[in-house]
Parts: sequence; structure tokens; C-alpha cells
Amino acid sequence: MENTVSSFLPVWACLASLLAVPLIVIFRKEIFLRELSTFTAGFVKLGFVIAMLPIILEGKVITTTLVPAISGINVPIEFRVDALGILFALVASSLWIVTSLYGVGYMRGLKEHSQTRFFAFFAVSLSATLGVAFAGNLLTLYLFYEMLSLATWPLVTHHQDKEARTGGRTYLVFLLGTSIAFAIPAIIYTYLQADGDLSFAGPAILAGNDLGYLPAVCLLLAFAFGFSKAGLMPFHSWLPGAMVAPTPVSALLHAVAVVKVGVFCVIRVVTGIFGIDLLRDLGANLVLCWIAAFTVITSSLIALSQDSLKRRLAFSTIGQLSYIVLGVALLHEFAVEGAVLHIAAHAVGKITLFFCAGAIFVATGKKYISQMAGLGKQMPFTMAAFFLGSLGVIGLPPSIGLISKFHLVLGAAEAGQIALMVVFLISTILNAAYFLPISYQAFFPSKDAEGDLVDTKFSWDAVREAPPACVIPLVFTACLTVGLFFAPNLFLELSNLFFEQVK
Amino acid sequence: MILAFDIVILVFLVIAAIISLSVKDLLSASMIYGIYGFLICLLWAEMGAVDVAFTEASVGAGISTVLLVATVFNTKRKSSD
Amino acid sequence: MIITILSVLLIGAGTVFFLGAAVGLVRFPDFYTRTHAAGKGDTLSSLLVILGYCVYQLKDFESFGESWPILLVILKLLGISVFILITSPTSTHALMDAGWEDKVEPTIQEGHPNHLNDDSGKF
Amino acid sequence: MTFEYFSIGVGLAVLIFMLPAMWRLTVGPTALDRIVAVNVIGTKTAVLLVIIGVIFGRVEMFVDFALAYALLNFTGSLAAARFLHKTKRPAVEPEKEFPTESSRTES
Amino acid sequence: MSDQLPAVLVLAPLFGALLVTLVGWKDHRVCFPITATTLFVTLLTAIAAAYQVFTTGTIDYFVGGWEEPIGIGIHLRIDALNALLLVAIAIVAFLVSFFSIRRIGEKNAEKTPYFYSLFLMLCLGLFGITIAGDAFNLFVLVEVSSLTSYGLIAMGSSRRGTLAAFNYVLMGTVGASFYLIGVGYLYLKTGTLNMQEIHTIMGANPEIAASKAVSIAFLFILIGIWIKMAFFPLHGWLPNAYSYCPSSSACLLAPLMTKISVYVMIRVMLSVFGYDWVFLSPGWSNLVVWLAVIAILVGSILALAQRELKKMLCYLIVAEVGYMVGGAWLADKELWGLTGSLYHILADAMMTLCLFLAAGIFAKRFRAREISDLEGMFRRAPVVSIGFVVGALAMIGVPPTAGFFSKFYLIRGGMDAGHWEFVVALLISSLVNAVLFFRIFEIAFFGNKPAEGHGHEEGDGHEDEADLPLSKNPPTSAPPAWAGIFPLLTSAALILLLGIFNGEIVGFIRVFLESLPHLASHLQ
Amino acid sequence: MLSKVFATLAVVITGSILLYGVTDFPAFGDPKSPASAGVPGSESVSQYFITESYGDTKVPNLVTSVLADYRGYDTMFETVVIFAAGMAIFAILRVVGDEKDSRKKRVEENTFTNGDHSRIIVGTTCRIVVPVIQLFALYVIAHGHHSPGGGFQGGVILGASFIILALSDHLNAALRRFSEKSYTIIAVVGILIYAAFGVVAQLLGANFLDYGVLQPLLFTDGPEMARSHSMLGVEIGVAFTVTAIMFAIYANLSTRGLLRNGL
Repeated sequence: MENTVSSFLPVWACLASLLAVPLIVIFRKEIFLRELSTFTAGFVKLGFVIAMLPIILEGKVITTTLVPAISGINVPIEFRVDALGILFALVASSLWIVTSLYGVGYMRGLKEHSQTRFFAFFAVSLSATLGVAFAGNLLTLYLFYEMLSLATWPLVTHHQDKEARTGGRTYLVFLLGTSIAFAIPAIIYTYLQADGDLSFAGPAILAGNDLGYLPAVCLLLAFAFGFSKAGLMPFHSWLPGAMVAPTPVSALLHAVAVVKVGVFCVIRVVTGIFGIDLLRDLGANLVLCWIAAFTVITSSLIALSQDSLKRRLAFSTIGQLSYIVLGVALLHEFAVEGAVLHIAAHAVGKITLFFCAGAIFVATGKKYISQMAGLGKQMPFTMAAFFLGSLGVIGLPPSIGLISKFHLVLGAAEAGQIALMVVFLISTILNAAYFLPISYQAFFPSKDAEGDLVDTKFSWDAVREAPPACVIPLVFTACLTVGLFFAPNLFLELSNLFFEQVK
Repeated sequence: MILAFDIVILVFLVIAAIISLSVKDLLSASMIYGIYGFLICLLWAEMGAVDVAFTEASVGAGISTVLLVATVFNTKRKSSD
Repeated sequence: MIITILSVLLIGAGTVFFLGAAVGLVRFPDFYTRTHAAGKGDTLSSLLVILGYCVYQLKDFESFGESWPILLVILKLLGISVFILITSPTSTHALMDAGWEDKVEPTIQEGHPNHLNDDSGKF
Repeated sequence: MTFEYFSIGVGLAVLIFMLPAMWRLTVGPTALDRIVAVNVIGTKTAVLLVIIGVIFGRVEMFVDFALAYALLNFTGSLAAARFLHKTKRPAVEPEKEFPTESSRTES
Repeated sequence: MSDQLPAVLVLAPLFGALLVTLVGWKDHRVCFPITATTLFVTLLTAIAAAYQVFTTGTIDYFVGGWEEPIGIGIHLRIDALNALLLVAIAIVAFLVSFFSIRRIGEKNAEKTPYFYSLFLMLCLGLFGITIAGDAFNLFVLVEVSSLTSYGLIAMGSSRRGTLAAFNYVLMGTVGASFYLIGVGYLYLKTGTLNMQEIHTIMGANPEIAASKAVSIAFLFILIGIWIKMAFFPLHGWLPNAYSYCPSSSACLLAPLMTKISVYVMIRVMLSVFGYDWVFLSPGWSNLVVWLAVIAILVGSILALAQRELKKMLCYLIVAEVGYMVGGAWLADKELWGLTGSLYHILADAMMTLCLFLAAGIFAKRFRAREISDLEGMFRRAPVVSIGFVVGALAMIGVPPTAGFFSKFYLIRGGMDAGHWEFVVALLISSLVNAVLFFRIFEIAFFGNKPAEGHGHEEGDGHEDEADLPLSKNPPTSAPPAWAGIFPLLTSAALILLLGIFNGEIVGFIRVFLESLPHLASHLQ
Repeated sequence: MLSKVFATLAVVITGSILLYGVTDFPAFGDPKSPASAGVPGSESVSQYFITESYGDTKVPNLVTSVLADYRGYDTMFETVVIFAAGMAIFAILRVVGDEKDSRKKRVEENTFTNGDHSRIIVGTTCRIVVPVIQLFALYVIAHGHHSPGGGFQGGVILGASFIILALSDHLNAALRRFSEKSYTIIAVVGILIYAAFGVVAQLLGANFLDYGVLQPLLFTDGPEMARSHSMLGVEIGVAFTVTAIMFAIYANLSTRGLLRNGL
């Protein structure tokens, strides 16, 4: 089954954005060239990823070894592209282009400082993200994971004011702290247990080991909390804190790259390190399930009480991430596939929502939901896109979210975890409860929403949208949310393939 | 090694050490530290460690006290007793 | 035998003077008198004791040719005594002088005129 | 042999006679008293070294550093005396003072 | 000539020091060239010695030719363990000598020859300690290095520095005395001072090895060395001494002194008393590991509370000493703790050097002594900042750097030995380091003061703590920039190289451990 | 107060541990103790010294032969310790004074010309004693082969003689005879002499400080006598350094590095 292809494509895909960094820095004065290099890199990157797609769809795996074996540890740094990796890479690299466009509009619209630094680190982050996606063993995964943490930190702290610094500090302390405190010992423990083999190729690393129940649970939790980009509950608070970042950052990184890297790592840990069989035999997955379930419910409840739009989105993200973790932890076919699908689904939906939040801020300077009543008249495209995006996140038709959520619920039911199924359903209701009123208020404002309410009649003269560079991306992603509902085959196939590979 | 000498010298050593630590005046303390040196020299001599005793004799009598006094000279004199 | 007796006598005398010096060091009322006792008594008694041992060394003396090491020791002992004779009073003097400079007051018996007051600071 | 015992007795006596000096050291009352006591003990040490040499029957060895003591012992007292000279207390009548040492006022 | 390497290793710095003193009188400008040349020669010698050790094995050198019976003369020994250390010392000294160009000469030029003389004698002492095969000879050379380090620390003009040096003198003397007492007790029971011989005797005579006096000797030697290396309860002297002394002294002392003491401890444990004897009763090692855990935690947490950069680094040294001592005492089956500890000696020397050099340059060129003074430093001094970042990342333990691998081995040892508290302490310390350094990065990266820091204002209260009141000097008298940047970048590169080639280095260390007969059983 | 309690506690604990260890020791001067007789299976080093040192080195005082030959490396570095102490003191204390101090110097030199009889007595005594002390010091250095003594003790006594000179009259009087320049050079030369004996041996193909091969250079009968002579040379080197450094430390310490207006 494991027929591997050796190719340097993943390396080039990973390097494409990194190589753009010098260009971005060189052209820091010529803004046009600078952004041209960003876009070029984005398209090149996407091209490489798409070039790998057919190979993967044949059921093959692409591998590359970068460093034969790190001295002293004897673990190579290698890339290994499988279905999950290519899915994630596809989502990330395609959305990068969109985000770049949006970022250009946003940064110019707000006349932000240090734009060069912003785009440069953005490119670095993308390289790190693809590195994680293609990582062939645990060490490589960890290295790119840390690289991503470090590369996104200047983006989070971009505003450099007190609030941004505090947010950045929280961000870094949580991410680095948990990775040092939990992930490193877990990796070393795994390394010792597995006699120096950390590769994801072949059966799961710990598959043959007779790990006890308690060590297994501890190790699993150490990984799950160690990769705290996944936002599991006690270590989630970096995410709302990081919302001080400019919106493009929040959009790409905190809806797509960073948080998805977290759950991606958790998926890798569950499937690649423990293996589904081992966890199922030990029953250790239930602990993770319940932590994720707790996170889902709690974060939804918190999101309900947030007035700042970005914070509400952040807490929503925490909940959605835990869907994925929960899905994987259920270890059932449908659930795992649903989880993998949800990576894509949530990415597309949530990025739309963030784009909308940013567009609203650019156009009106409004940050709080209570100020947004009646905005639909002023920004019809944005708010329509917001509506579609929220449909995607909630999981209502017609959006890709429905498909993924359906898989998840089905998986929970098939796995016999009715309680967890109920969790999914309750949280869906909560999602609806905190998203739909925004759209509703935007188009059909109640009388006293902003005090000085005017007529509800629509006219094109009142439209004051954000710059087109902001609006086009969000419309595009909103369309994507709907479009993928009708053509989800690629993602379904990939998720199916992934489960076949790890089964 | 003569036991009687041993005991007496050791007792004196302890006394000298305590006095030199407890005296407030730095000059006195450094001079009393000189006694400590004499007694140590005696102790080594009567234990048969002749070379060591010689070293202690020359250093203790000739150098260390003077150096201590010279150091104290560069501090402020605290009291006269 | 005579040599031994002589040396014992000398040493004994030295010990007695040591005792005297010690008593003086404790009993005398002021710094000057104490220094006087200690300086004089100690110098003399040291001299006596060392001379005693010096004499004792002659016990094994046979001829200048054969027992020159003993002669050397005797020479050194004599040297010790000479140098004690020179250095000990010098240091006593220096200390007395320092005490005088340092305004250590001598104890004057009631009723006696204090001669020291007349020429203080004259030097 | 008896002379050795006698020497031990003398040595002990000399050692015991250090006791008054020790007492003087403890009670003071001035620094000078202590220095005198130190001087006394120093002299006694030189003598004791000779006595120990005789007891061990190796006077030629011990006499060397007894000599060193005799030569160097007054260095300490000399230094102390110099010290007291240079740091003497403020005079009752300043004009009768010697010119004051400059290095003291420097610090 | 190649068989004379151990002697050349100590003689070259000695003659350098003498020459500097002699010639430096006439002209202060010749001091640095002599020093640098001497250290370069020493570096070559060290490399040659290391090469010889790895090709032909241990070098034994008997001073004065007194070979038989062993122990009557003085035995110098270079084996797979200290060969690496020799090279590390030589590199550090060579690099720091560049940093010290004109440092001392600026204010009081007449002290320049003394400074370089002490500098070279310190190196001499460290080399001597490293190659000593004789317990008493080790003490003598410890004295050489201690005395010179007292001088180097007290050379600054600040009052606090002098006071700190005085404290250091007291503690250092107590430590040396303890070591000497221990050696004395050992001599009384075994009748020899040669390390190898003591080990043989203790192995052949169980009743001697079991005697109280030998245990007490071990205790005293250990405590003496702990004082020298500033291990936890005895660390009080270090932070002040290293933070208030001249930067160039700090750069030399901080990377080397404590590490050499750790080396001495491991040498005494392995070569004198023997691994089996030391770990005969587990109570010992558990106690020490717990102490190390406390040291790590206390050092890290106190570092968190500091506002001055150098002082913070000093507390980190306290924590790092905890790493090394704890690692050496882990007693895990495959000796990974010991290996990690030995590797960390090298890694930490480079890390500390890098950070102290950077701190020295910040203090010297930008007069930034407090962390808050570093605002905008990435823009003001990008190259120096890069060096600093590499050092800091190594301290945190980010993968390609040496710091990661030493931590890896230590954690591995801790896991093998079941000392989970040590693992947790290591992780907490890494965490604290991360917080600390990213706080600095944040200030240095995002500071809004690109041109004018308040460090440039005159009379901002730093003069009295500074090694040099630079504000009095016109900027033209500042030393050339490359003098700081060259060693800094070299050390940063070495950190990376050490990390990348850690397998080879650990291999050499394992060779040494395997060469000890009583350890071979642990390592298959 | 609390710190005193802690200090006392530490001292008491340390002392009691040491005393506890003493109970395990052989009796004082026991000829069968490990230090004197060795342990089973390994002959004691001191036993070797006692029996062989005269034959090896032709030096009757075995302490000297151990210090200067068998463990000559140690002694050399002990000398270096002294030298390092001197350098440290210079580095910390030595200052080149500024101009305004020269006036004070003149004032001070006048201080002692006004018929101070204390000066006369002390000065005369010192003038008598100092040459004797110096002679004695040379004797101690040279006679180290046969009786206690040697370079270090002799050097200290020699240094003390200069200190006495300074104390009796004035520091300048001593500095005139032994200036800063000369004591620095002599301190260096002392160690150079010592090291030269070792390095020359190295150049002749032996190990460092192996005096035996110096035989052709010293024109002696055999390597033993070469060792004996070399030891004398080495002792002289030690004495140089010690003398210079002892006086230098005093001169710097008593004047705070100004080299004038001292004690």
C-alpha cells in the first residue's frame, strides 16, 4: 500500500514563500514589486502543491529527506506528503493568495506601518505551515511548529502598542511554554519508547509498545496540550489574546494556519504516534474526547457573551478546533474523515468571517457587535458574505460545513458515543445563537440597536464598502464556502484516502 | 609531639582566634592574628613539621601582620580600645 | 655536669623573670608600667633562657675541628640573644612612643606632681 | 634525659606564662596593651622554639627559625607603632601638633 | 615535540603573562598582540593535543620524568574528556582576548599589562586544572585561577564590584580550604595524591573505601567545589561578582570558572572516587539531584526578578550549574545524564560567552545595562542582536543550537533514571528562559527609540556601577566594533556547530566514559 | 544576629564532621599508617621519598627535594600564585598619582627631619638589623638543601627586610633601593629562572623540569648532582619572585597604590 515517490516538490512548495522573503525585503521601497513578489510566491507555491495532488490521489506518498540524520539523535529531517498533508497544504496555500490580496487592501486602507516586515513574516509563516503539513516525522513537525510560533509573533505584536505587546507576550508564553513544558518531554519520551524512531511512515510509532493506560493518557494529554495551537481548553487563552493582531493575520493565521497546525499536529499524534488501534484498545481516547467536548461547549458559551466581534470569532474558533480534535479522538472512520474535512470547511468559513470583521473595521472603524446593527445597508457584500460564512461555520446548508459536521455527528453516533453526539448538536445550536443574530441585526436592525436608527430601505448610494482589495477576497471565500458544498469531491476523496492510510 | 604542649597550644589557639574575632579595634585584631600565627608555628614545630613551621615563622612574623596593619591603616579607625 | 647545672641555673632564672614579667603585665596599673615590665622582664628572661641553652650546647663540645656544627648552633643562639637584646627594647620603645603620641594617659599617684604635663609635646 | 624533662617543664612554664598576656589581650583596655601582649608572646615563642628544638634533640634545625623570629618579631610592633603615630587622635592643642599626615585626610 | 604538549599548554600562557608584565611596562600597545599570539599558540596546542588523543589515546605526562612508581612525581593527563574542554577553554580565551582590546586601556592605561597578565595566568590556571592528574596539583592551580579571578573582578572602579570581589574572595578561600581538607583526609587514608593511584587503592582495599574518613573527604571536596561553582545553597557570591566586574573579565570568567569547577567535580567523582563508590548509596545522589532541582528553580526564578541584563545572566548561570550537577548525579543506567552534563559544560561555555559578550557590547557601546535600556536594540545594533538571539535561543533550548541537545541528553538521563523532578525542573527552567528572553526580544525588537535611548544621557545613575564611566570619554576612544562583533559571531557560530555536530562530540565523551573500566559495564 | 547564629552553626557542624572523621585516623606519627607505610598492594610515596630521595638527588633535606624536584611543578605554580597575587594587587590598587600629590610628598619628607628621637632609635636599630636579616635570608635560601628553609622562606625574610627598612624610615627610602621597576622585573625574572630550568630540560629532550639532563650544562658528575644544583637555582628563582612580590604588596597596600605617603 505504501508506494512512495521521492520528489523535491514538497521542498520547493515549502521554500517558495521563504525565498520570497529576500525579494520582499529588497523591494521594500517599491511597493508594487514587493506585493508582486508576494503574489508570485503564492501562485508558485499553490502550483507546486497542485502539482503534487495527482500523485497523492493515486494513493501514493511523496517523500524527501532534507537532512539525513541529525547528529546525536539520529532522526532525519524529512518531508512526507500524504493525503492529510496535501489537504492542509492546499487549503493554506490557496487561502494565502486570497489573504495577501486582502492584506494589501487592509494594510493600505489603514496605512499601517512596517508593512514590509508584515509581509516578510507572513511569508515565513506560510513556509512553516507547509513544513508542518509535509513533516515526515515528529521532530520535523516540532521544528516547523516552533518556527511558526516564532514567525507569527511579530505579526501578532504588529501594532507595537501596549495592548499588542501584552497580547504578543501571552501568545508566545502560551505557545512556547506549552510546547517546552509538554511537547518536548512527550517527544523525548516517545523517542525513548520507540528506540529512536519518530517517523510517520509505516505503522504508528508506538503501535507495538505495551504502554500502560496511565502513561498513554499522560502522553496523549502532553501532546494535546503541548501542541496548544489546537486551543484545548486550559491552554486556549492565547487565541483571544492574539486577536490584537491585524485582521489579515487573524484571518489567515488564526483561522487557517496557526490553529489548524495545532489540530493537524494532534491528528498526526493520534494517528501517527499512537495509532488508532492502540488508543482504541486502551480506551485512552475518551479522555481527549471529553476534554474536547468540554472545550466545545464552554467556548461556545463564552463566545455568546462576547461583544467584540473578533473575540467572538476567536472563541468560536476554539470551539470549532475542538470539533476536529473530538472527531479524531473518536477514532471512527466517519468521525476522522469529518475532522479532516472540517479543517478545510472551517478554514474557508472562518476566514470569510474574519475578512468581514476586518472589512468592517477598515470601512467604519467598528469593532463591537452592538455597533453593527444596520450595517447590511452600508456594506451589503460584506454582510452577505458574513452570513454565508456563518452558515459554513454553523454547518447549515448550503455550505461545506454541513458535510463535515454531518460526518462528525455520524461518526459519533457510529462510535456509540451518543453523549458526544449530543454535544455536537448542542454546540451547533449555540453556534447559530451567536452568529445568526449578527447577520439578522445587520440587515434587519431592531429599533434601538444603535439609538439613531434610520429607514431600512436599501439604496446603492448608502453603500460604503471597504476597498475592493478587501471585498473581493471575502466574496471569493464566501462563494468558496457555498461552492464546496456542491463540489466536495476532492476533499472527500482526500479525507477518505487519509483514513485508508492510517487505518 | 609533646602532649602537654599540644593541649596548651591548642587551647591558646582557640583563645587567640576568639579574641581576634571579637575585638572591635581592627589594629588589635590584626595584631592578635599575629599571635595566632605564632601559635600555629609553635604547633607545627612541636609536631615536627619543621619546614612548615619555618614558613609560618617567616611569614607570620615578618609579613602577614605588617600587611594587615597596612590594610587597616587604609581603613578608618573605628575605636581605640 | 657543671655545664648542665649552669645552664639549669640560667634557665631557671630566666623562667623566674618570665614569671615576673607576666605578673607585671597583669598587675601594673597603666600602659607604661605594663610595657616597662613586659619589655624589660621579657628581654632579660629570654636572654637568660637562651644563654642557658647556649651553655648546655657546650656539653657535647670536643674540639673546634670536629664539632663545628655545635659551634654553629651556639653562634646562632648567641645571635638570637643579641638580636632579642636589640630588637625587643626597640619595639618596646616604639610602642611607648606611640602610646605617648596617642595620648594614653599615665596613672599618676594622688598627691604627686605630674612631671609629664610639663614637657608634653616637647620632643 | 632528665634535662629533656626539665626543658619540657620550662617550656610548659613559658607557655603558661603566656596566659597573663592572653588575659591582657582580652581585657585591653587600649590597643597598645594588646600590642604589648603580642610582643611578649612573640618573644616567648622564639624562646619556646629553641626549647622545643632541645627537646627533640635537633637544635640545629629549630634554631634557624628561632633566629628568624628574633630578627623579624619586632616588625609587627614597629608597624603598629607607625600606625598609631600616623593615626594619632586629634590633639588638645592643634598648633603643637606635627604636620598632619596627608594620606589620612585624603581618604 | 608532540609528546610535550601538556607542558606547552601551561607554559605558553605562563611565558605570555611574564612577557606581558615585562614588556608591557614600556609600551601598553604590545600587550594585546602578545596575549593574542600566546592564546593562539595555546589554541593550536590544545587542538593538537585533542587530535593526538583521538588518534592515539590518552596522553600521560610525568613532570620531571618521575614515572615510577606512579604518584611520586606529578602526573598530567589529557584524555578524551578534557581534550575537548581544553579546546573550549582555548577558544573562549582567544575570543575574549579580542573583546578586551583597549577595554582596560581607556581609563587607566597603566593597568593594561596587569590585566593581560592576570588574563593569561587565569588561562594557565584553567588549563592546569584541566590536565592535572594529581589532587594537590589541582588545588594549586585552582589557587592560581582563583587569585587571578579575584584580581580581574576587583579591577573595575565601582564600589559594588570591589565589595562583590571581596565576598568572592571569602567564599573562594573557604571553598579552596574545604577542597584541601578533603585531599588531606584522603591522603591520610591512602598515602598518595595521584588521582589514578587513589582510585586503584580504593578499588583494591574495600575497607579504605568504606572508611568514614574517605566519605568525609569526599563530602569536603564536593562542598569545596560546589562553592567554587556556585551550586545552589552556596551561590550567593556569583551574581554580584560577575555582574559588577569589567565586561571583559566577566566574559572570561562567566563561561569558564563555573564550568571548570563542574569538570573538576565530575573528574573527582569518576577518576578519584569512582562511579560505583559515589553511587553506592542512592541517598546521596537523590539528595544532590534534589538540590540541583532547587538550584535550577531558584536560579531561574531569581533571574526573572532581575532588571539588569548581566545580573539576570548570572542567575541563569546558577540555574545552569544546577543542570550540570544534577545531570552528573542522575546515575541512570546508560549514563546519559553524565554525558549530557559533560556536553553541557561545552555548550554552556559557548552560550554564556555569547550572551556575556553581547551584554558587554550593549553595556560598552550603548551603555545599556538594564533590560529596559535595550529598547530598539535590534535596529541600533542588528549584528550584535543576532548574536544575542542565537545565544538566547540556545539558552532556551531551541533545536539546532547546542542548548537543545544538552537538554535533550539531560532529560533523557532524567527519564531513564526516573528523576522526574529533574525533568520538570529543566522544563520549567527552559520555560522561564523563554519568558525572560522573549521579554528582552520584545523590548529590543519593538522599542520605539531607534536613535536616542536614555542610556545616552549623561549622569543617568549608571556610572558608579559601570566598569568604565564611558560618558566621560569621547566616543572616539571606544574600541573598534569588530573587536566585539568578531568574538560574538564566532561564539554564536560555535553554538550552532556544537549543536549540529553534537553526535560526534557526544561520541567522544562516550569514548572517555567507556575507557573507564568501571563504567564500561554500564555502556555495553 | 541571626546570621551570627547561622555562622556559628555552620562552623560547629563543619568542625564536628571533621572531628568525626579524625576518629578514623591512624595515630599521630604511626609508622604503619597509610601515609607513611602505604596500603597493602601499594607502596607509600613517602616511603619512597625517605629511602630513595638522597640517592636520586643528593639533597639531604628531603622536604627540599620533594618540593623542588619531585613536585617541582607544584612549587613553580605556587610561585605563580604569589606572582598572581602581586599582579592582582597591582591591578586593583596601583594608581599613577596626579600632579597635586607631589606637593604633599615634599611636605611629608620634611616631617621626619626635625630631630624625632623615636626615629633615631628605631632607625639605628634597623640599620644594624637589616643587613643581618638580609644575610640571614641569603643563608636560608642557600642552606635549604641541608636544613629547613629555601627559596620561599628566604624570599619572605628578604622581603621583610625591605619592609623593615620602609617602616623604620620611610617608604621612599626603601623604594630608592628597590624601585617599582626593579621589583616588577625581579618578580618576572624569578619565575623565568624557574621555568628556564624546566624548558632547557625540555629542549634537551627530557620532560619538563627533568633536571637530570642538565648535567652537561652544569658540569656535574652525574644527574644526581645536576638535580641538586638545579634545585638551588630554582630556589633562587622562587626567592626572587617572593622577595619582590612581598615588598611590592606592602608598598602598594600601605599607600593605596600611590607608592608615597604610606604607613
